[in-house]
Amino acid sequence: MDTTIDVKSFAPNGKQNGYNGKAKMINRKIKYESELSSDFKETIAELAHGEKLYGCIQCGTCSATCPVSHYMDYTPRKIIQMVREGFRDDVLKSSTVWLCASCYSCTVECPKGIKITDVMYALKREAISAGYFPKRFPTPVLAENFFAQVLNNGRNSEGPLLMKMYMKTNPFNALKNTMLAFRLWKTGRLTLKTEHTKDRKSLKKLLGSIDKQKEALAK
Amino acid sequence: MRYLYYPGCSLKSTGKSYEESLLAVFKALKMDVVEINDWNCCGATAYMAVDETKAFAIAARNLALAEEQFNKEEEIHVIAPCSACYMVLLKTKMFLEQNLAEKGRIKNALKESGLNYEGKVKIRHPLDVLVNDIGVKEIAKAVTHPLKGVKVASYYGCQTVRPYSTFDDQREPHTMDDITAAIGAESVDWPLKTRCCGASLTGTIDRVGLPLSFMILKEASKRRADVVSTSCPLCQFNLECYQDNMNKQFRNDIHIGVVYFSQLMGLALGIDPKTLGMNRLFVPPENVYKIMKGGEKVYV
Amino acid sequence: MPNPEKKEKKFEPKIVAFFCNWCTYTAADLAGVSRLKYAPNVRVIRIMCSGRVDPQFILQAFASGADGVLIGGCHPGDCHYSEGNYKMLRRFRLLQRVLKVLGIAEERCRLEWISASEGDKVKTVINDMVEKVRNLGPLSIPAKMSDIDEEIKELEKEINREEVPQHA
Amino acid sequence: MSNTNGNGTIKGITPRIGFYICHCGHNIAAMVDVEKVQKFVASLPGVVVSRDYKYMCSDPGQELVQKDIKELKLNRIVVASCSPLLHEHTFRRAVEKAGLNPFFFHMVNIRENVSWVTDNREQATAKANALARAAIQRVFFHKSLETKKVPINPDVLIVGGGIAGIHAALTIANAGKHVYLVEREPTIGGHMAMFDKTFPTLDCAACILTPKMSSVKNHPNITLWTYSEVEKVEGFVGNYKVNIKRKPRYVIEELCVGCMDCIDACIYKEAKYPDEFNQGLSKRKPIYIPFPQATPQVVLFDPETCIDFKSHRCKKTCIEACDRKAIDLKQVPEYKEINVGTVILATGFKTYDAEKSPQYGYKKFPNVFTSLEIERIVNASGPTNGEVLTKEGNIPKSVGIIHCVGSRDEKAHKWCSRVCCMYSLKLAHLIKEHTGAEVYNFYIDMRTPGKGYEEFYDKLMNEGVHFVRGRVAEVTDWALIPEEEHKLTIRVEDTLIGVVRRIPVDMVVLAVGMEPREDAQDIRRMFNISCSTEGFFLERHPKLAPVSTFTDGIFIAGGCQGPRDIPDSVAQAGAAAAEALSLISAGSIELEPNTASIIESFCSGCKSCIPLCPYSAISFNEGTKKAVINEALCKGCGTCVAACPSGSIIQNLFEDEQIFSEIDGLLKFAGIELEEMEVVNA
Repeated sequence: MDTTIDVKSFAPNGKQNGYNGKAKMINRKIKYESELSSDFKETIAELAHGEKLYGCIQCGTCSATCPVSHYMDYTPRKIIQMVREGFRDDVLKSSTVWLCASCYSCTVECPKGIKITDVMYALKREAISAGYFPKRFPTPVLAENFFAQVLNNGRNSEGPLLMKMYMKTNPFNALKNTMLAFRLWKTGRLTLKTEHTKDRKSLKKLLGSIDKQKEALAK
Repeated sequence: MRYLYYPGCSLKSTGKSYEESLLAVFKALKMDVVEINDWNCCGATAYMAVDETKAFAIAARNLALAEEQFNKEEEIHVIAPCSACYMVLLKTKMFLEQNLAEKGRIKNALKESGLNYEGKVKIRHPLDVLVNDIGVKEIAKAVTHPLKGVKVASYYGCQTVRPYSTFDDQREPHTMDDITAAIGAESVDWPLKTRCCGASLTGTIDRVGLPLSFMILKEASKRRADVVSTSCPLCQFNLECYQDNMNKQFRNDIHIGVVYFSQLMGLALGIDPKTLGMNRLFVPPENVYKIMKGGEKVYV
Repeated sequence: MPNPEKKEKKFEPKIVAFFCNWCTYTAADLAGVSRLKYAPNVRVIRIMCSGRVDPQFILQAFASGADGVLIGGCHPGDCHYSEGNYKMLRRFRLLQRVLKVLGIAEERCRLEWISASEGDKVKTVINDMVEKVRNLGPLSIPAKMSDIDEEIKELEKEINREEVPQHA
Repeated sequence: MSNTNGNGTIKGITPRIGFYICHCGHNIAAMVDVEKVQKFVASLPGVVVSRDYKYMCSDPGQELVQKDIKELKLNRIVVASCSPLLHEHTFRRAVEKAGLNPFFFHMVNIRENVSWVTDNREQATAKANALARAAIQRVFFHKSLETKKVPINPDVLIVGGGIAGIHAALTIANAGKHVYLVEREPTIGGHMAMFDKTFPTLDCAACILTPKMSSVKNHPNITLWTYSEVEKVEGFVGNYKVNIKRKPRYVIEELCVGCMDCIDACIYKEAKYPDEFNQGLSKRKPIYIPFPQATPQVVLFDPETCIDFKSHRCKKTCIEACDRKAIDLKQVPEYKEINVGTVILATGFKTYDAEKSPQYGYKKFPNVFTSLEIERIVNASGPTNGEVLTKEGNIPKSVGIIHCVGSRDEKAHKWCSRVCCMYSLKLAHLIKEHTGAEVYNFYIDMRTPGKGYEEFYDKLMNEGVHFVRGRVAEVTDWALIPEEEHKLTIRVEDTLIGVVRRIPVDMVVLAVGMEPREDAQDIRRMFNISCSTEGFFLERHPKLAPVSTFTDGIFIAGGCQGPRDIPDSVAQAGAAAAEALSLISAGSIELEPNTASIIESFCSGCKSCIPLCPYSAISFNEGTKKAVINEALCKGCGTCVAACPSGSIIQNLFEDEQIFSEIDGLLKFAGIELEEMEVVNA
């Protein structure tokens, strides 16, 4: 939907009245109704347990109270409006949901009682199941690995978990943090041993049963 | 009253000194606290991002284990010191109360793994228990080495007071400051008590997470705090262990002790620093030690 | 001449409601003006005050085939006539015991305080009550009464039969 | 228990019923099959004619009924249309005009109770059928009744002396009727007296208000009781008995001329107690006058702070200073009892307590003010003589005005307070005028509906005031950059740009919303009226009876009914005055004849009804050993009727037989259930 036109193509020598062709692009932005998913808002409202998001007055309290909104490609307020209006792909591809640190400031401050953090969780799940999350973006990788580890061991082991995440996303980062890991190990705050519960079968059964019930429900 | 204790994964690794100091303080205050048998991970925030029902199920397993262990009690009080665990367990309990269909599914699944969940569990944060059950007066009575002159910046972080807990004000919490006062120290009035430390972002996307931690420490030292007191293992980890990275990245010289509130309590109760896990700190709270020995504090 | 097709439908309880003129009836009007949709099973009788509700009205409603009776009055302390709603509450408590003895489930007779501004409460109370009464199933006292009537007739016949030889 | 027999004759009366069902345009007809109901009712015993019509309440609709009454000799009329609370009177009058006693009429509510609340046409039609059938069965038992007329006492009580109460009082007094104006505070004037200018014309509030205040004081038809409170109200429309407590000022009002010599003479040379009128921003003495134009011009004592009340050891220099001997430190409360026919409640509103929104730092940071405080600060007779200064005494270089504080927020109040956008614009203008500061307005939505309001907004934009669309998350002293040091930083998303901004300012103004007064619930109970869910007094109809209440003779005006600005309050006050005057002019009011009476022959003399009556209308005749109901006192609640063990009390319009037949009709008719009847009729 966005077509990017290089300014250079308009100017014979790549320059146009002080316009630096390299830095400035003209972006065409338009959205056609047919590109939108009309049922997206219902899907998310159901996943996030609340239709309150329909009542958003776009006041921006969430964005202003968010500690990381200035890094997001869409502020949380915009995300709510985009969800309401069915901008499914743009929302699921955005960095916003992965930057949310779940600090719940927005949820507490929202004057309309929208559980914005839960909306973000719903969007994270939706993005993972739609395969939309950025491949080398650490947050979803961490989430997935964490999930797998708890599924297998019942507990999470911070050392091995972080190692895996760094290896999968940015091996350079792991090297950068070697010093930190060493100090943690020295103060007895890090083991590379895997933690686990004694009765691992019970947890497997529990999660297996959830799967079975979900399948039955789907049928 | 008897309490069950749910440590969570962090208190067994990076947050080891939180567990050590907290248990020592409980013991000093003569509280009856037992760890939940064979508990599992609460699921934290990451699990919620992948599968909600499963996230609630694994968290509910811990609640069921608590009921099994204290099956004779009318009301079971579970202390969850890690903010994330506390919030997740609380959320699970509330969610199951409101969504009966989901509760049914999870109860079925628990039954298949040989457990049952009735809903008798109350999730308590140690701050809640210490201030509301034990009381600041009792704590003050037990103090042998008051931390007179120590300026403490109480840092509650996000999930201790938000969004489900009701034991403290969500915007202007005061329980940790109450404890600070009870142990003879002085609270710093600052606006970042519940500002996010960056949580998992500090480890994953440090470009975003690190500045958040840095701003908190900078404000605390600007307001002349001798030490930052926390109630969350992740906050403590982010604020303390990344100080070198911060100083490198922001060309600064931040050097401020970040300890658990239970460690400060332990010092005031006269517990040996090693028992409190003070030796595990990267940045020992020098000013606190100096003041306790009657010396002059130094600001870097 | 019951229509066999209609019998197969979901059971639709019949609920008679007594709403006081000043609070609950006005609230029901407000629900209407606000276009709140709720279950059509409740039929309202307007009275001036919930204090006017005679326990006989409730019993008569059950006897005439109602599956539930709902009484709506002003909140305590808000009665247009000072305390008609208290008087109703006292009577209601007594009546509930009687209904228990008669084998009529507690959920079938309900007293609710709904003020003039609580249009949405009219909706939630009615929907909730209809759902609960639907789960309880039909009360059908008239049918039971006619069964009893039949039984009594049969008994009378038997008695008469037994008595006949004695007189003969 | 069916009361009909085969041919529809009861106890020898042969009812001839006319039934009319209204389409109400599409309002009813879209959800109820009116033709089906009409045909169904036609088949019921006793029904002579059954018709459906587009608008029954219209003149042709009413004429239809009247024609049928005359031509078909109808003696019972049932109309199925909207709520009886809306049109019962209309139809009763129509029936009466046609020569039939109006109480042979009954109304079925198939709009508010059926078509508007049901989304299934078949079920809605069945419900309408049942309700219609119940009404047909009910009217069999209707009787001819006479209405009772009660005279209206022409005196009026007005509670609250703000702009609404003042305007209503003057309107009624100018019409030649007597008004008692009761005000709780020591002076009339209310919130308006505190304002500096009024929007959008920027008239000086005091200049337009004080002439009205003194007219109230000097009007021969107005009895003004300030520093007084209503304690008890009894009676009903036309004749209310009201008890009023006049709190002691410790100054004899009739003697005091307001020279204020006593204030100068007070042994406190410096004023040291927070001045209520100036929102605590200035100080007053224990003996004071609220503000220079206070009406009446009478000083008063604050016993909480006066030394003599605390220790009885003051030199009482004030008493010596008063040459009119007006000071009486032994004054006690005075109690008045008055009789009035109508009441206007204009008890006003309260501003939202900004401390309940801690994120804005009110009371935490000294330079965060509420809008009411700023009104006083910009006022030339205010605490700073009109100079806008920070607490440090500097002229602010930048000021942030935060809209919607306590409004549009589920944690505070859900409603829009209607006036804040406009007064924020006004304050922005005044602050800019006084200081030349950069002024920022932080708004969620700008609401300027009113004559000249949008033009005012336009003017402000051209004056260079900043408008940032976004709700402020936080006011903080947390400085991130040197420019923010020693300032208050406002953190907000500029939602029109989509960027979070941090704006350092010297002064913050919180545009607090309007909420009900704390004691609104007590007042409501005292006057037997209702409140809406928000806690404001509830009007009888939001559109058609905006100043009436459900209690006849009690009217409401101004901020007590909901957030509103001065012009709207004045308009409402005028409307309330006109409503009261119209009752007074009529001289009397007709009451519903729904009173109770005793059938002596049935009464067993058990006396159980006597304590039940809240109006003491029931007494016991020791001679006959029977209870007696005084119909003049009976208000028609029917509580005694329901409690009478011998069934000897009947309530007109709600007789046992009428209700029993209605119950019966709702469920079955002559022993036949509705579904079966439909099959029979099909």
